[in-house]
Amino acid sequence: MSEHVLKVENATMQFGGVVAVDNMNIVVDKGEIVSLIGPNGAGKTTAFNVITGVYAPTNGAVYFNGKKIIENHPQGKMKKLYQGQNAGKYTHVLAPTPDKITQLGIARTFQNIRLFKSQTVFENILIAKHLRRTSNLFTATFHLNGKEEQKMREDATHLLEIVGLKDERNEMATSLPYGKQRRLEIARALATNPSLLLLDEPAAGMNPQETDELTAFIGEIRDNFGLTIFMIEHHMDLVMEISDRIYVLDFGKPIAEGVPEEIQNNQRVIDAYLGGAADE
Amino acid sequence: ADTVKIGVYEPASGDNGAGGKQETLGIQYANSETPTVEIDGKEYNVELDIVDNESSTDKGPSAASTLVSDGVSIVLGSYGSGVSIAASDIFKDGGVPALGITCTNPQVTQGNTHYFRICFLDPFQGTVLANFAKDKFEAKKAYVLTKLGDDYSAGLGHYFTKAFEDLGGEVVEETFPDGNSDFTSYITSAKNAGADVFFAPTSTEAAALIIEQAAAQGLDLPLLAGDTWDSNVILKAAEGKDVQVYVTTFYQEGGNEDFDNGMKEFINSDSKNLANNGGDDTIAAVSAMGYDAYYVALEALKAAGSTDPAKVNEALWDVTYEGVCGKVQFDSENGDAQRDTAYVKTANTETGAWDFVGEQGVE
Amino acid sequence: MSNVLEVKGLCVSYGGIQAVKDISFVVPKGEVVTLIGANGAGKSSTLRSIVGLVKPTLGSVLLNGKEIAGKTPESIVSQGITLVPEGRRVFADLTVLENLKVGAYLRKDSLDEDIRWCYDLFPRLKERSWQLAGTLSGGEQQMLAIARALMSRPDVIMMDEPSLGLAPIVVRGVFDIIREINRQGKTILLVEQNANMALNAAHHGYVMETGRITLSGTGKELSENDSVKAAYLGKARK
Amino acid sequence: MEWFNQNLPYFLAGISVGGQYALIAIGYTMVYGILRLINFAHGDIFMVAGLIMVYLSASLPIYISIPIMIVATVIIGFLIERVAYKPLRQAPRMSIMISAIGVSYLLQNLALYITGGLAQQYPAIPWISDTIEIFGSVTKRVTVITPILTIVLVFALVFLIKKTKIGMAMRAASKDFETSQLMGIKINSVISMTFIIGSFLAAVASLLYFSNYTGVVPTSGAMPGLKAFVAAVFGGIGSIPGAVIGAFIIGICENIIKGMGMTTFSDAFTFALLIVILIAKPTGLFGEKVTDKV
Amino acid sequence: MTKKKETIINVALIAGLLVILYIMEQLMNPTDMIFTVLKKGAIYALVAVSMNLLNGFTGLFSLGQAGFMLLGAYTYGILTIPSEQRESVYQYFDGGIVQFAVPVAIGILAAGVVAAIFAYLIGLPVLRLKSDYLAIATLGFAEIIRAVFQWDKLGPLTNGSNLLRSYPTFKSVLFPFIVSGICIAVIVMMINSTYGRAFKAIRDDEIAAEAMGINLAHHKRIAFTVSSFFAGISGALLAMYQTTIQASMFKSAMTYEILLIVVIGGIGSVTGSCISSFLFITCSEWILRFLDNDTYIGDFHVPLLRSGFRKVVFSIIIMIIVLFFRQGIMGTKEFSVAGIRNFFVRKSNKEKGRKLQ
Ligand SMILES: Nc1ncnc2c1ncn2[C@@H]1O[C@H](COP(=O)(O)OP(=O)(O)OP(=O)(O)O)[C@@H](O)[C@H]1O
Ligand SMILES: Nc1ncnc2c1ncn2[C@@H]1O[C@H](COP(=O)(O)OP(=O)(O)OP(=O)(O)O)[C@@H](O)[C@H]1O
Ligand SMILES: [Mg+2]
Ligand SMILES: [Mg+2]
Repeated sequence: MSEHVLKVENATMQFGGVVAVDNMNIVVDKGEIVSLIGPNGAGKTTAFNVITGVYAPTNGAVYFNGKKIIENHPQGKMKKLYQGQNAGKYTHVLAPTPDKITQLGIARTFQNIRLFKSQTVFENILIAKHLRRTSNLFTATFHLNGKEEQKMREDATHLLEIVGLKDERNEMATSLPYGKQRRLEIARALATNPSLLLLDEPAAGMNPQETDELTAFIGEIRDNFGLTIFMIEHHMDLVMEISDRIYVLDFGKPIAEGVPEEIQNNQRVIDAYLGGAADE
Repeated sequence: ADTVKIGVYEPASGDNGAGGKQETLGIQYANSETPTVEIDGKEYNVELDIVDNESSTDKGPSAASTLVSDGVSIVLGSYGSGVSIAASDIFKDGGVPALGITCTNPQVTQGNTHYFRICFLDPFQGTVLANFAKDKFEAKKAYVLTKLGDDYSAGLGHYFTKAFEDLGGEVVEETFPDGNSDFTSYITSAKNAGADVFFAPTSTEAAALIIEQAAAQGLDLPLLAGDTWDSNVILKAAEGKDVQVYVTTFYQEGGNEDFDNGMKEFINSDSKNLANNGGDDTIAAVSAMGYDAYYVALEALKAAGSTDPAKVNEALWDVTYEGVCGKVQFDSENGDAQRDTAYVKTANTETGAWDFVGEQGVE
Repeated sequence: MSNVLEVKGLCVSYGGIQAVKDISFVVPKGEVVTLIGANGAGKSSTLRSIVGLVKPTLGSVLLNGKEIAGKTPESIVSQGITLVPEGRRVFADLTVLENLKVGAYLRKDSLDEDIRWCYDLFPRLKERSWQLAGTLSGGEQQMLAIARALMSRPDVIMMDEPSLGLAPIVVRGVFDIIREINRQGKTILLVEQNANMALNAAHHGYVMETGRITLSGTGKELSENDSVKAAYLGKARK
Repeated sequence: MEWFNQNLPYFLAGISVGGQYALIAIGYTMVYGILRLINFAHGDIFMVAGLIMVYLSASLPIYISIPIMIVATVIIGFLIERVAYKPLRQAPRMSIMISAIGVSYLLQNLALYITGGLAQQYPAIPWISDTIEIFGSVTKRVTVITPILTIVLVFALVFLIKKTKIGMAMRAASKDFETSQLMGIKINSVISMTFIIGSFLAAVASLLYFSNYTGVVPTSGAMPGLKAFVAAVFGGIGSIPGAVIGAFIIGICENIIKGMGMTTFSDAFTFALLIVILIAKPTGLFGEKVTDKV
Repeated sequence: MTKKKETIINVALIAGLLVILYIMEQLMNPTDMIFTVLKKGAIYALVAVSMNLLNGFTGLFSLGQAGFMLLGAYTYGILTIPSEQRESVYQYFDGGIVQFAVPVAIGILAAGVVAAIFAYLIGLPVLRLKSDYLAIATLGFAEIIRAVFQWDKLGPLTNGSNLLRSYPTFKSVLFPFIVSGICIAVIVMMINSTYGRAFKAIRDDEIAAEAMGINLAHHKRIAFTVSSFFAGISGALLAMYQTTIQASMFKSAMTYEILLIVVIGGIGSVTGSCISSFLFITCSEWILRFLDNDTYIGDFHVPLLRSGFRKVVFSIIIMIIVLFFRQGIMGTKEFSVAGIRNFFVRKSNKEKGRKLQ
C-alpha cells in the first residue's frame, strides 16, 4: 500500500443533487505520469479539488504516501442523499485546508490560471517558497533570516532558469503571454517542493506547437525533480505521448483505466469522450 | 490703530451649532457696539477671530490651536462643556486665557489657572432644577434622559439626579446615543415608569425632536431642561402643541431694555444674523451671556494694560463687571463666576414666547 | 460577392502597448473565416474592437457597409453581430435558461423555438436548465456561451477560442455546429488555437503575428503552407 | 393587557422605523447588487430629500411639494451616479467606494453650508402626520402607513426584478458588464435605473421618516443610512426580501432594547446581532452563496 | 544602486528631517499652526499605514480602525493618568478603580498590546468573512467597542462617556515623528519580508495563495493583529496630541477619513499614505480655514465665503482627486531616492534619444 504516492479511495463529492465525483478509486505510483481525462463536467477538476482540500469530500478518503490525509463520511442531510455503497466505511472527519496539503508535498495548478496579478514573475515564485520557511514573524520582519532569504531567492532564480522565464523575471505576471503564464504556474507549484504535482489542463489555450513544447517540458521536470505527476488534459496528443497510465472519468466514475493504447481503443471511451475517428 | 485679537471658540456646526451661533451673535453685537478698547493709553481695534469647533472634542483642539497660532490675547467660549475641556490644555500650553461663557460643567475650570467662566455651574443648576421639580410639581419620580458622550448632558443629569435623590425623590435614568432621532421609546418608558417630570438636558436639536414626539404621543408630563433649551428652537417646536416646557437660564428677555432693543436691531439688521438666530429675533440667554463675556474680556485687557495673553490671564482674576445677566466676579480657586440664582421660564405654546416663572435659588 | 464585415487599417492599443497594428481583412457573407496565431498575437483584441468592447485607435470597421467602429457594444450588437467571448463569461448567478434568455435580450418575439433548437444542439444544457451557470463545468459553460450567442439570431457570429478546454468529442461537436450554423446561412469569424480544425472548417484564413496579418489564403492553402505547419500545426502535421 | 399597553408603543415604533429602514435598505441592496458598491451616499440622499421638502414646503403647498421633492431626489440620485460613479466603471472597487464616501461628505457639507448647520423643521404633512390612537396608544398615522407601504413597494420591486426583462438585465449586468453589453444590454441605463429606483425609495422613506422625526440636520441621513445598510447586510446583501426582513428585525429589536432600558446599547446591539448572524451565515440571512468554483 | 546604499540614504534622509524639525521648533513659535498639523499628520500617517497594511497589502477590507484607536487611546489614558489627578477626572466614579500610573513608554506599548489582543479575539470569528461582509463586521465591532466604553457600569474603569484627561502628553513635534517613524519602519520591514509577500499573495488571489501553502487564517490574523497593534499606538499618540479623549470621537467617520487618506495616497503605497495624511490634515484643519470667514477685499464682500464653505471646498477637492487621480498620489509605487533618480535619468535619456533622432 505504501508504494502508492496517491490513493483516492471511494471518493464521492456531491453538490446538492449533482454528484460530481462518484465513488472514485484512483492510485498513482511514484515517478508516474498519470492522466485523468473525461468529458466536460465529468468531475476531473472536482477530483483535484478534493485531493487538494478545496472541497471536503462527501464520502471517502485520500492517502498520500500511505498516510491518510483526508477522510470524510456522509453526514446529516448528505447521508440521505448519498447513495454510495461505502456510506458507513469512514467514521472520522479529516479535512485539512489546502495549505496543509501543499505543506505535505502536493502542489497543483489551476484550470483557469490563477497567478498573483500584481506581482512580478520572480515574486510569484518567491511567494511559493514561504511555506518552507523556518523564520517567524519577528525574525523575518527584522531581517534576521538573511541566509534563508538568500536561499529562497537563489532557488527561485534557479527555477526561473529551468522553466525558461529568466528574461521575464521582473515583468508583471499577467503581462506574460498565455503559454508562459502556464509555465509560470507550473514553476510556482514546483517552488513548494512537491513530490506530487497536479496539473489541471496545462495545455489549454495553447496552439499545437506550444503544446508540443509543453509535452517535452513536463517530461523534463518529472525527471529533474523526481516528481510524480497527475494531470487533467483534453489535448490527446499530449496525453497519449507522455502518460504512463490514463484514467477516464465519466459522470464522476472511472469508466476505464490503462496505458494509452488501451484507452485509445476502448470503445466506451471512444463513445463517451474521444468520438469517431481518433485522427482528423 | 493697532488691533487686539479676541478668539471666539464656538461651534457653528454639529449638535451645538445653533446654540454656538447665538452665543457668537451676542459677542458680535457687543463688538459692533464697542469695536475699540483702550489699553495702556493706546486705542486698539478689537478683531474677533472666530473658529468653528464643530461641537466635537475631536475637531475642537485643532480649532483651538488655530486661535493660539493666530496670536489672540484671550479666547471666549465655548458653548458646550466637552469641547471646552478638550481645548483647555491647548490654551494652557499656548499661554492664552480662556473665558467660558455658558459651559456649565465644573471640569472646565477645575484645577487650571487659565480657564475662567461667567455662568453658573451644573451642580448649582442641577440642584435648582431638582428643587423646582419638587416645589412646583411635587415630583416624586423623575425621568432623566441624557446624551451619551456629551459632558454637558451627562454632568447636568448627574447633578440633578443627586440633588433630586437627596430631596427624597426617585430617578429613572436613560441615555440616548449619538445620531438618535427616534425618541418614542424613551417617551414610552417615561410614561411606563410613572414619572412626574421628564428631565432632558440635551442639545436643542434633540430637544426639538423630544418635544415633537412627546406631543405626538400625548405625554402629559412637564419637560424640564437646563440652559441649552432656552432657545427659540424650543419655542418653535412647542408652539401650538400640547406640552409643558420649563427651563432654567441665565437671562430673561426684558431684563435690560437697552440691551434687548440693541440686540434685536442687530439681529434684524442682517439676514445672516437673523438666520443665525434661528429665523426670528427672540433673544437667547446665551446671546446675552456672550455679550457680557465680550465686555469682561475688554475689562481684562484694560486691567492687564497689555495685549500679552499672560498678562491678561493674570489680570482676569480680579476683574469684576456688572453685565446684563448680573454681576461677574471670579472666585479665586477655579475662576468661576459666583452666581446664586437662576431664572426659570416656561414656553408659552400659544404666543410662542417665553413666560417668566420666577427666580429659583438653592436652599 | 458581398462582404458582411470589412476591417480596414484597424489599430488597437492598451496604454502604450499596441496590440493590433493596422490590420485589414474581409469576411464575405455566408463564409467561415478564421484568424489563427500564437498567444498574444492580437486575435482577441481584434474581435473585441470589432464589437466595441475596446475602442480602436484607428481604422474602420464596416458591417454590411455601415461604419460601426467607435460605437458602443450595445448598438453594434443590435446590428446583427455577436461575440462568444474568450473564457466563456456566462452569467454565473443566472440559471442556464436565463442565460439563454438574456442572450436574446434585444429580441421581442417568442423564444421557445430557439431555446428548443439550442437544447437540441447541446442536450447537456437541457439537463442543466435550472442550474446556476456558475456551477457548470468548463465545457458546459462553453456550450452555454455558444448557445447564448445563437439566441440573438445574429448574421455574424464571432467566436473567440470556442474549443478551449473542451473534450475532443465536444470539440468536434462544436466544429460540426459551426459548419451547421454556417450552412443555415450565418457568417462566422472564428479565432482558434486549434489551427488544424479551424483551417479545415474555414473557407478563408488569416494568420496573425504580433499584431499584424502576415499570411492569408483559403483554409486549404494555409493548412498546406509550410511556415504555418511549422509554427501552428504542431508535430502531428509536420 | 397592562403589559400589552405598555409595550405596544415599542412595537409600533419598531415596525414603523423598520419600514423606513427597509425602504432605504433596498436602495443599498440594489446598487450593491449591480455595482458591488456600498453606496455610502445613499443615506445622505435621504437627508437631502428631507431638506428639499423643507425648502419647497416653505413656499409651495404640500401636495405640490411632494411630487417635486420626489422628482428632484431622483434626479440628484441619477446625477450622482453619472458624475461620481460612471467615470469609475473600470476602476478598482475601492475607488468607487471612496467616491461614494466623497459624495456623502459633499452632500453633508453642502447641507451644512446651506442650512448653516441649524436643524430644519420638517413640515407637517396633512393626514399622515395626524395623531391617531391604536389600542390606547397615541401615535402618528405614519407609523401605521409605513409598514404597509413598504410591503407593497417591495412586492412591486421583486416582481420587477424577477419577472421583467429589465430585471433580468439588472441581474445579468450585476455579474459582468462586458458580456452584458455583448447581449445588447445598455449598462448605463440599467445602472441609472437602479439609482432612480433607489433614490425614489429614499425619497419616500424620507417623507415617512421625517414626518415622524421632524428635525432635518446634515447628519440626519448618517444613522438611518448606516442602520439600513446593516439591515441590507443582515438580510444578505443583494436580496431585496432579505433587506426588508433585516430592516424590520433591526427596527423592532432596537426599540425593544430601548424598552428594556439598555439604551446605551441600542446601536451596538444592532451590530452585535449582525455579527452573530454573519458568523453563523457569512452571507447574511438570504445571501446568495458565493460560488467560487476553482 | 545597491540595497545597502539605499537604506543608508533613507536613514540619512530621516535623520535630516528630524534635525530640520528640531531646528524649526527652536526658531519658530512652538504654538504655530504648522506644528499642530505636523503632529497630527504624523499620527494619522501611522494609522493610515496600519490600515494600508490591511486594506492595501493584505486585501482585507476592514473598517475597524477607529475602534482599535479607541482601545489604544483609552488604554494609554487609563494607565497613565497620575494618581493624584484621578479624583478629579473620575469625578462621577469616586476616582475610578485604577489607582496607579505607569510610565509613558509602557502606556504606549500597552495601548498597542491591548488593541492587538482585542484584534486577535475579534479576528477569530470575523476574519472568515469576505470583503464587504468583513468591512461591515469590523465597522460593527468598532461601534460596539465604542458603546461598551461609554457604558456607565464600566465607568470606574473608562469614566463612562466622560472625558479622560490629565495624562502625560507631548510638547515637541519630534515625539510623534519618532514614535510613528519607528512604527512605520517596522511595518515597512514586515511588508518587505517573506510575510509581506504572503500578505500580497492573499490579496491577489486567496485560493492560489492557499494552494501555495499559505495558511490563510493564520496570516490574516497576523495582519489584522499587527495592524491593530499599530492602530492602538496611534490611538495613544492621538490621545496625547488631543490632551483629552472621549469614546464619542472614535466614530466610523474617523475610519472613513483614514480610508480616504489611504486611498488618496494610493492603496498599497506606504509613502503615499504618509504624504497624503499630511496633505489631508493640512487642508482639512489649516490652510482652508480662511474659507470659513466672511472676507472683504476693500468694500467687496467675497461671495460664498462663510462658515461651512471650507468643508464644501474640501469635499470637492477630494472628489476631484478620486475622479481624476484614480491611483491616488503614489499608486502602488513608493517614493524613494532611487525612484527619483531613475525618473530623472529616464527623462534625460529620453531627451538624449530625441536629440539623436
Ligand atoms: N462548487 C460547485 N457547486 C455545484 N456544482 C459544482 C461545483 N463544482 C463543480 N460542480 C459540478 O460538478 C460537475 C463536475 O465539474 P468539474 O469542474 O469537476 O468538471 P471537469 O471534469 O473538470 O470538466 P471540464 O473538463 O469541463 O473542466 C459539473 O457538472 C459541475 O457543474
Ligand atoms: N486589457 C489589456 N490591457 C493591456 N494589455 C492587454 C490587454 N488585453 C490584451 N493585452 C495585450 O495585447 C496583446 C494581444 O492580446 P490578445 O488577447 O488580443 O491576444 P490573442 O491573440 O487573443 O492571444 P490568446 O491566444 O492568448 O488569446 C497581448 O500582448 C496582451 O498582453
Ligand atoms: Mg475542469
Ligand atoms: Mg485571445
